[in-house]
Amino acid sequence: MLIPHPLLGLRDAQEFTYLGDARLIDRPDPTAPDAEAAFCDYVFLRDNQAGAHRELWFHEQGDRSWLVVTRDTVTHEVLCAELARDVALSRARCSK
Amino acid sequence: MTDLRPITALGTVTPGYASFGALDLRENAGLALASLALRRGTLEPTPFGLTLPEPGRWVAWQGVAALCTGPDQWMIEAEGRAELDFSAELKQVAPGCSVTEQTDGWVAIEIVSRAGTGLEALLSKLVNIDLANFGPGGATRTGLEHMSCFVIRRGDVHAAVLGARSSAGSLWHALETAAKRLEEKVA
Amino acid sequence: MRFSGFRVFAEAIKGHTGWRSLWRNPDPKPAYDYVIVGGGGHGLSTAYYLARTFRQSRIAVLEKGWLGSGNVGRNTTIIRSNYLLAGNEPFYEFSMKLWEGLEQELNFNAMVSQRGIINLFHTDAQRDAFRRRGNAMMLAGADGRLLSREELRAMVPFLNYNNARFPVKGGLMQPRAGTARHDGVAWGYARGADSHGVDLIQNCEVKGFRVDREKVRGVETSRGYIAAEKVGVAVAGSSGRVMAMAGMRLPIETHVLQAFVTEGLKPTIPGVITFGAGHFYISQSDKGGLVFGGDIDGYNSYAQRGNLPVVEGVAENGIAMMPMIGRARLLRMWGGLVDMSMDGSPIIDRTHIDGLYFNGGWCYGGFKATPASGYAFAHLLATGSPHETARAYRFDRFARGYVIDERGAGAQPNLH
Amino acid sequence: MTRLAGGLINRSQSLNFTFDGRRYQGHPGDTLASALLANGVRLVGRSFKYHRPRGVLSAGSEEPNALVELRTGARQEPNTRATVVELFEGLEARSQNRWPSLGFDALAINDLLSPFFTAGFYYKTFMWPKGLWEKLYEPAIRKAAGLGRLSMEADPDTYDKGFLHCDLLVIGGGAAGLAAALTAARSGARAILADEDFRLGGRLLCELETLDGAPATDWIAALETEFDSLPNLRVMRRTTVFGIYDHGIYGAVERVSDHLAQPGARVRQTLWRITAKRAVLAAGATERPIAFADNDRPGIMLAGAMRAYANRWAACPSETVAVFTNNDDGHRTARDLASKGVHIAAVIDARPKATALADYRVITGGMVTASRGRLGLKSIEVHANGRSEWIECGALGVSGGWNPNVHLASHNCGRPIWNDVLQAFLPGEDGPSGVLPAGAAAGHFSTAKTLRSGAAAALRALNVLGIAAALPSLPRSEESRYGVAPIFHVPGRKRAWVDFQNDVTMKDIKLAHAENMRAVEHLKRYTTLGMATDQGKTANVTGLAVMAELTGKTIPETGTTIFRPPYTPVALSVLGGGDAGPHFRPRRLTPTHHWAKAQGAVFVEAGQWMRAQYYPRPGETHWRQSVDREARAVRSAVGLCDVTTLGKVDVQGADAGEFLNRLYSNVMATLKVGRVRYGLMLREDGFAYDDGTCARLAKDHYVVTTTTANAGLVYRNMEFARQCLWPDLDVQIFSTTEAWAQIAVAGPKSRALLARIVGGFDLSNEAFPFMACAELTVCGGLRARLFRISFSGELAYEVAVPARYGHALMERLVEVGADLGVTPYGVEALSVLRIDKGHAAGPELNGQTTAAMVGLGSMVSQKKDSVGAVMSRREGLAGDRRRLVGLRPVDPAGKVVSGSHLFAEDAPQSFDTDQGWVTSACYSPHVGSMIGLGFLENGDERLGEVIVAANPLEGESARLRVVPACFVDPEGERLRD
Repeated sequence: MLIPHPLLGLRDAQEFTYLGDARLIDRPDPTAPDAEAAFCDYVFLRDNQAGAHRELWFHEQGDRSWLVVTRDTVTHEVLCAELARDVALSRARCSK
Repeated sequence: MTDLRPITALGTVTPGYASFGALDLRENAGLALASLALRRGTLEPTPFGLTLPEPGRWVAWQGVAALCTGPDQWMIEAEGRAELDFSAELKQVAPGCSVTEQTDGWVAIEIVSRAGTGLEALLSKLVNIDLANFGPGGATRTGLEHMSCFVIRRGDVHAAVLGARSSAGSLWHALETAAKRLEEKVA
Repeated sequence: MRFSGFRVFAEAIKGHTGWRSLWRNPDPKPAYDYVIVGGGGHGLSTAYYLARTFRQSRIAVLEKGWLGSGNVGRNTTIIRSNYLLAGNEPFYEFSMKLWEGLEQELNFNAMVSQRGIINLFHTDAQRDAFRRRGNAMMLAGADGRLLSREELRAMVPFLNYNNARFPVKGGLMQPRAGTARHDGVAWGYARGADSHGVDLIQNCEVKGFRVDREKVRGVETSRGYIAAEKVGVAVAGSSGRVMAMAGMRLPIETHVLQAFVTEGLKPTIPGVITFGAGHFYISQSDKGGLVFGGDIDGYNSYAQRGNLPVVEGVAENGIAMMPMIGRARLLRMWGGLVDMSMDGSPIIDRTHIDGLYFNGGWCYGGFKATPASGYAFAHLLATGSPHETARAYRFDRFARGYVIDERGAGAQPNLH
Repeated sequence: MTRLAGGLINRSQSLNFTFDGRRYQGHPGDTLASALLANGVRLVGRSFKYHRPRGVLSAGSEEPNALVELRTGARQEPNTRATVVELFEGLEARSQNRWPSLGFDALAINDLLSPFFTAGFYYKTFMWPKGLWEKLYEPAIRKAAGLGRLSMEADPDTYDKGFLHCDLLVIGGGAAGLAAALTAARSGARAILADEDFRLGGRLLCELETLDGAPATDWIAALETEFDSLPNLRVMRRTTVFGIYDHGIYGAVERVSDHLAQPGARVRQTLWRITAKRAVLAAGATERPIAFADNDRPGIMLAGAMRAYANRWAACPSETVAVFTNNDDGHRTARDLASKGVHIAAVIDARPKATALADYRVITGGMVTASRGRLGLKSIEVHANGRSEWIECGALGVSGGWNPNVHLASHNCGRPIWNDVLQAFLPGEDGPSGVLPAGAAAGHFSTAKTLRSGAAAALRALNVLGIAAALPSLPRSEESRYGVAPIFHVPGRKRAWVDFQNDVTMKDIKLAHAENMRAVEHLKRYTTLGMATDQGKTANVTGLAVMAELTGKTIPETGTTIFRPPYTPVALSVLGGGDAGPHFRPRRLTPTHHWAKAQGAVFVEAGQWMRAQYYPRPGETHWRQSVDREARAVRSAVGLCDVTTLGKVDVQGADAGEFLNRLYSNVMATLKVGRVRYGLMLREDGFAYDDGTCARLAKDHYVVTTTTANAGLVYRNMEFARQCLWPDLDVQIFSTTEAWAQIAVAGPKSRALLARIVGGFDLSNEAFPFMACAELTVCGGLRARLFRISFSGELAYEVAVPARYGHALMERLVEVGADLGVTPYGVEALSVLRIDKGHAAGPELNGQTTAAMVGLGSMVSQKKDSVGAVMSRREGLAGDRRRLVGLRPVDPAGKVVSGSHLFAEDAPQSFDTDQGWVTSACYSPHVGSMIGLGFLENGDERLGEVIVAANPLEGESARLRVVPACFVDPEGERLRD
């Protein structure tokens, strides 16, 4: 597979390490009253879509960027790739 | 100065050198390295007069050079300054940036084709890079025989591979084997 | 029709005119007591034990494609019970015992062959971990042997003992482990279930569940609505897709696992061997092909195929372990969809919907579990309570913190 | 001899070769198959199941019959298709799957017993008595099965791997492929032409038809000259594209030196990973046989292959041949062979009407219904117009029509589409994207159409890529029609072969139908149709057609099985791509590796690292002597150990402290500059996974360490936290593991030793207490970092210098510390020292344990959030009552064995009563006995209790006393001294 790195262009997927569903960016609020349930959902449950799937890839043998790649899990077609940092920042969350 | 004597990444006093047909492999033990990262709110510096390159690129200017290693990150090279505290120098000229000493983290192997050919044939056996888009000034990090390396196209007939210092011997072996096989093919 | 050498002989004499269908092709009835979704190994064995052992009737198996088209049709055929944890080992040993009597019970030769499995170790730490595992196996009534390098060398002299990057120091062996003819297992269970009155319905895809007041009523299928008192889902690889129709998210990701076979060769490898310094396992089929595999490709996928880097990696690992296979040729590579669960262990449990039961999350190792999985699932469906060896395979183990994580890799499916 | 005139062989040179020990001669340009046929050898192999005598069927990579063991010794290559082996001087080949000889094979008895050995018979028998399967039946089956033999020796040849990128990849160098390559090459696009043959031209080489009135080889030669002048085209002969993978990645094998007697210094084969934006699939077509009674005799071959042998290789299996066809193409074989002086006994055309292309006898509406000749064809029975006759012939060319090679176009689980006119499958739409079929692979069978379709496909592909290209002028060529009748088999009661190699006959397919094995996958798996080394290239379509006929369904309704890579079998060696021996993985060496080697150290693998395990001294005959001495030296004097392998990460930025606070379970933000703190990391699921130290060098600068094993993982997780979880924090991280040589200086005399190299730096307890750190210089001005941390429990430091000085620093420390008894120690002693102290390491932090289990529960701060904190409070983790304890044998001479399971004394031993296990064990010279660490149920409340450590795997059991998990200086006074 080839991953269209937003900064480096098409790169072989072999350079990357796969983590999983991009929802892992959305770490729950640990202070919320239902934090434990929210974390259980976050850590263990997956939509596991057949179709367009937003997922995290780490360019481990490249520039060490985490990417959010949207890929069809049925055809393996890659629809888009973004820097995960940009995606995370766009959530406009303040962690402090 | 210390009275301790350093050894090269390949474990000897003199840097490694080998020649196969038109290709020379040379360990560049004098290369000083430091990484530079922008901190939040800092402006991109121009250390030693270098305009820091875009992703995938390498620039050189008067004995120093820089390659982009990631978003807001660069590796700065300084030829022949491994024995100096180069990261301290870099800190001076890159105020407000995070600088990390890297000189001893790497082995740098310079590959030069004396006849002007064979360099791309060699690289095509080692790294999955589209060489048509990797002319002089190209630089990238990729896998090479299970090692993570920077590959820099310093010129038409000159490339460098930077690999982890600890696996310098394995990297040398990989380059040497590939170069040797090219030589045999020509012969 | 009972199979035997005599029957084969008699049919040969009269020109093979007497053989009958191994199973019927029934049309679906409007209603069943039990509907098993999935005509793979686990679904078929579930139906078989429900009918045969638990004496239930009015059972249907609904299969989207052809019988045995699940992972039972594309695996590397290994059977073993060499697990570490209390949640797993007794279950797999139960499965091994069922394998040992399977062919006589089914009157079908599935070529269960107990030629042993050897897991190689390359460091002292690995040896210690294997000793812990081997002892767990012994405690569960399974068998095991810790082999020294010398014992190993006498047994499998063709490994790389001379210039390996990671020298082989020994192995953990389970002599009773081995292989079985995967398709034969599916066909044996199918024939057995059919003969006990189970309707095996092929080309029948489940499109939805009908649920009323938190109780399942039946399934919508490509061949119409079928009412059911209880529905058991055993569709590894498609678990996420199917259970989503019941509104469930699962602790499972679907991944692709590749497997490989070489051209046929005269006897080369005695049993199953696994590499300890990389991902590689190998055995030889009765037909002569070397059957082997390695790591999953590592990304979510519903495409039944993998990519080249894994192929190269597997071959590289194989040659590192046993350099003499280098000139054997790869004949075919294929990919199967596996349910990679969050702790690497399966789930056999009821769901929040009354009457809807789930069996899945088998990762890359469901084949060896085929008998026990079916037995335990049938137990759960018929009695409402989990089988004693499958008590730990609950959905709520994740929320409550009782994961069964053999590898200690945590909640990242592609590391299990 | 059956060598004809003409052909593309070099008669001026002869090549000697042997088959089954007999000597023959051929010429350059021959394949092994053509040379054997030219030498009159028709019998070349035995079938898989019935051991039927077999000859060459095809002239290409689809060959099911002519499989040989090629070469000898470690280079022996089983199952090699004689039809694709280029002849070389001294070639040695042997037939296989026969005993004692090819002519007389004892297992041919199977053929007589074939009534019993029908499809799937083994599922129905061999079940009694139960124990005999492994002992008797299976070994017998395994011995009879299989085909060729591996040498059982390591492959002595070398292999290469490489990467290519291009705009257009042309797969196949026949008419269509050449036209496509020409179109691309002239456009300036980066193109690759890959062809499996050693000579470009494909089917053009096998036909007499002309191009622009001249032999096709003239046109090809001109093209090759032009290709050579165009640097943007890479022509790869002897290169098989074997698989298509996602996003335009093609796997290809180049056979670099297989055509040479010895590869010499060259690699044997190269695996190319080609990334192509588009591909033209010009893979040609494969002829299929027609099934009739005893249609598998040596001498019966595909009509197109017979023509290829005559035209290209000037070889013919017999002086008298017949042809059996259901289409027009079969007549070309008769015409061409007749033109070369071969006697054509008859052309039997199954169609009611047919026109002869030359002067030969045509029997229309005819069928071949039987054949004779045990080891080689003698005669055929022909039935036509209600009459039967026997016709004598030494060879029969059979043409059942042509199947486009849709294989590669059907990778990625694509499904080919049935075409009723051609009676064949064509490439479907759902295969790999970016692949454009052309030529015969796309169902164009005349040379003219093939050329045009190749050029047009290339043009289409280049247009999509925005590359301007023009259609080249193509030579005038034949445009004959191809008509085929849907005849796949001849009705009859005797066995008619569908899959030659696996001995699948019409009867087997009928039996599968009778037993309800009708789905195409069931048919394949039950009968083994298409599962042989040729993957059914000549068999599958016929098999499907027969099943369709039996079920009354159409062929498209019946469907195909899935096409999987590789297109043709590929050696594992080339897939493995080279050196899987000592260079299987990189070897990481520590900065003091060469020094340690000079000292005679024994090394051990730690992941990819090589670490000194221990340093034997003269007179020490057992490793324990060395390790005990080294451990004692640390407890009594001072030891040196290279600990560079621990991961080191530079963490900088305004929010570095806050960042680390969130990663470590304990508080790091409050750490003072110049101090170090031990830290524990949890995974987000609440289990412990790594530990290390955090040193604060400046307000905005930390250096943290990880375990050796997890260095990569921790770094990845830190980047995840930095980029994905908390991108608003100002943090920059870099791995510096390799940059610094770090040496542990441990033992009561460590301060005295270090004082000798640190110049004026104040090492006193007051100035530089336990858990202090500093940047300083050593040995007269060398930049260094000093950490006062201890893994051994003794007064200890770790000193770090730029890696290239590690070697010299070690030398210096040994030199200046001789009077202090300075002793280098390896990882064995390191392990003994840490077990002495009860420090958790890999065996304890194995990913299955909680902070509380390893006695670090109090390190999980309740005041702040950190990764894993929330989930560590789940019932199953919080309630886990297993605790790390120390274990001592009740009998001081007794053993403690890692991996033993722990039980209460006198308790029965089962999973239900299992209370834990021994994680680590060693002999402690300090304690004077073996000691161990282990997890024990309620272990912290059971100190003093005697328990049983059971090791049934090795038949051992030991009584152990539970003690605190610290055997040395429990108060930690030595550390702080």
